[in-house]
Amino acid sequence: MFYEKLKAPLEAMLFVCADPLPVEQIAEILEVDTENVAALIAELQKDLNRDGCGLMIKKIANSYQMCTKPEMASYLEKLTAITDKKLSAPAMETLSIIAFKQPITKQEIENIRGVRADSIINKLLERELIQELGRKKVVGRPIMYGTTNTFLKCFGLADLNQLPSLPF
Amino acid sequence: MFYEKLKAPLEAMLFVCADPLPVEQIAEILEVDTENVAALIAELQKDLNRDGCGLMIKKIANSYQMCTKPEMASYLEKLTAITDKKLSAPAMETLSIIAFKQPITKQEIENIRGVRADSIINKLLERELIQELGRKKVVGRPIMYGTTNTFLKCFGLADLNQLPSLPF
Amino acid sequence: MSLEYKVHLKAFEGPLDLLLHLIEKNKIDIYDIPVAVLTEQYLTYLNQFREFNIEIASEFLLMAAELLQIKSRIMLPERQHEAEDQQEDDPRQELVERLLEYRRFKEISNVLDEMAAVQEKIFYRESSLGPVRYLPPQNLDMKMLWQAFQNVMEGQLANEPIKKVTRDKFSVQDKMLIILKLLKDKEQNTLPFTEAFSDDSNRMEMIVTFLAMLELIKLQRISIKQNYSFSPIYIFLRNDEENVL
Repeated sequence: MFYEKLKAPLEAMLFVCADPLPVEQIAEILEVDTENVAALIAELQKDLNRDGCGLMIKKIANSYQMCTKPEMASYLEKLTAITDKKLSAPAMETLSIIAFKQPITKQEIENIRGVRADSIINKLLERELIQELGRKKVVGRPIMYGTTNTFLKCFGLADLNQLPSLPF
Repeated sequence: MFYEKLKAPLEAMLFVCADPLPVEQIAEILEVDTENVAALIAELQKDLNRDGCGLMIKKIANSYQMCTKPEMASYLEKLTAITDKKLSAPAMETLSIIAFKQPITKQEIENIRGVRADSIINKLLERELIQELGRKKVVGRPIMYGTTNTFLKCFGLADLNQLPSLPF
Repeated sequence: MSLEYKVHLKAFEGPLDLLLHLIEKNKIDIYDIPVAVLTEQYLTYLNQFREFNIEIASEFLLMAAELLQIKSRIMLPERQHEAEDQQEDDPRQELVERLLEYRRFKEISNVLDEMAAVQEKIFYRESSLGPVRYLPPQNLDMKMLWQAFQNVMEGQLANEPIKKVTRDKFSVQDKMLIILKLLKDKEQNTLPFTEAFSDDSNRMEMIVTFLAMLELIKLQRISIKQNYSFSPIYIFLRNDEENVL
């Protein structure tokens, strides 16, 4: 193909452009017809299909977008995942209050610990150790919190009955 | 290589992550040693070197980043609105003094250039080309400046050892 | 005069920049500068600045003064041979060194400029990473949870107003009398703040002592003085009135 040498620029364009790139725009920049763009994309797609390559081209409506192959997902998830090495003492205390006293409201937690609990509750929610359990039927209808299945898994419990019973 | 199949995930990771990706993080996610990462990068680089490909991998400090080949610039300039990011001659002079003499204080820079350096230093700080490196243990405890990783990236340097040597 | 000329004048970053320009223009050997000629040309430039109403930065004037000084030192007759061994330093030495160093960085900045131009041809992507996700924490066990809960419960018990033996051991009233007695026994009726607390006092006793002090201040029986931040604090007895307790 006379336009074979345009494959590299096309790849670079698709790489740089985070949004889908319309065929017309590609054709204009590469100074070819839109049919040629389709052929070029097919060529590029073929290159990317080979085993050692983690990228592919997606067609969306009349546009093309470069993205990663679906098989790469498990690696890419790790790029944004944060695993806490341990929970801070205040977080652990708050979690224990929720575990043993659930369902419990933020106000009730704060009454027990004597300090504000907002940021710790958010942190525990983010880590999926606690969840909202509806609202308490009192004035203000505050949210009640309880533990999650992730919580059980993290502490090696089959269910909440396996929590030690309270001594008082 | 036993880890040949990790080339595709590596490529996908570099694609997705816009910022330079530290070797350690790559090694951790791919579950290989850092030396293996270097070998994998070399393999991937070889793949990308072929003609029909518009991408390449750059080493910045101890990290890798995917980017387009310089030859693609003319096409990509049409794609993106390029804002003029060129440094003025005085800014470039000041930056080169800092690059070669770091850590260096404002006063020392002014002694070399013979003019005040405040506004240029602020500009370079704003563009994250330089950073504060603590204070010099002399009277007045003046702030010392040095270059950043952004500086390395802007000048295509893997590390400071790659700076051209000073003339005479 | 054309506008370009004006711009050209303005283009000099500083006195060293202007001097280098003159040296290059006149093909002067930087290691053997004819200071008289250079000074004259430099001053001519400054005058041109003035003609165009360009504000002359103080650095330019400072350099003019330096040049004139070097010139005068060269023109002075050679000193009498009082210290014959001591080779007189060339008065131009320091200026030459500054010019050379400045020129080095001017040259290197051109190299860096070219390097940056190459990099400007390289394009990057915006990140398409998803938001940060937190995976379930590791290394958790029941014991930690149980321990944390007990800590909470103990803390809560301590907060509750339950009768504790130590509580009644010290009363504010008693402590007030003790402090007053301490002060009266002291010279000038003055006591360093820290000495009001006995060494073996527990937390409760310290709190009671402190409350007693506050009470005495309120009753204007004692005063507190500190000369400056972090200096020792002194308590002293106020004598304006005989005590009534």
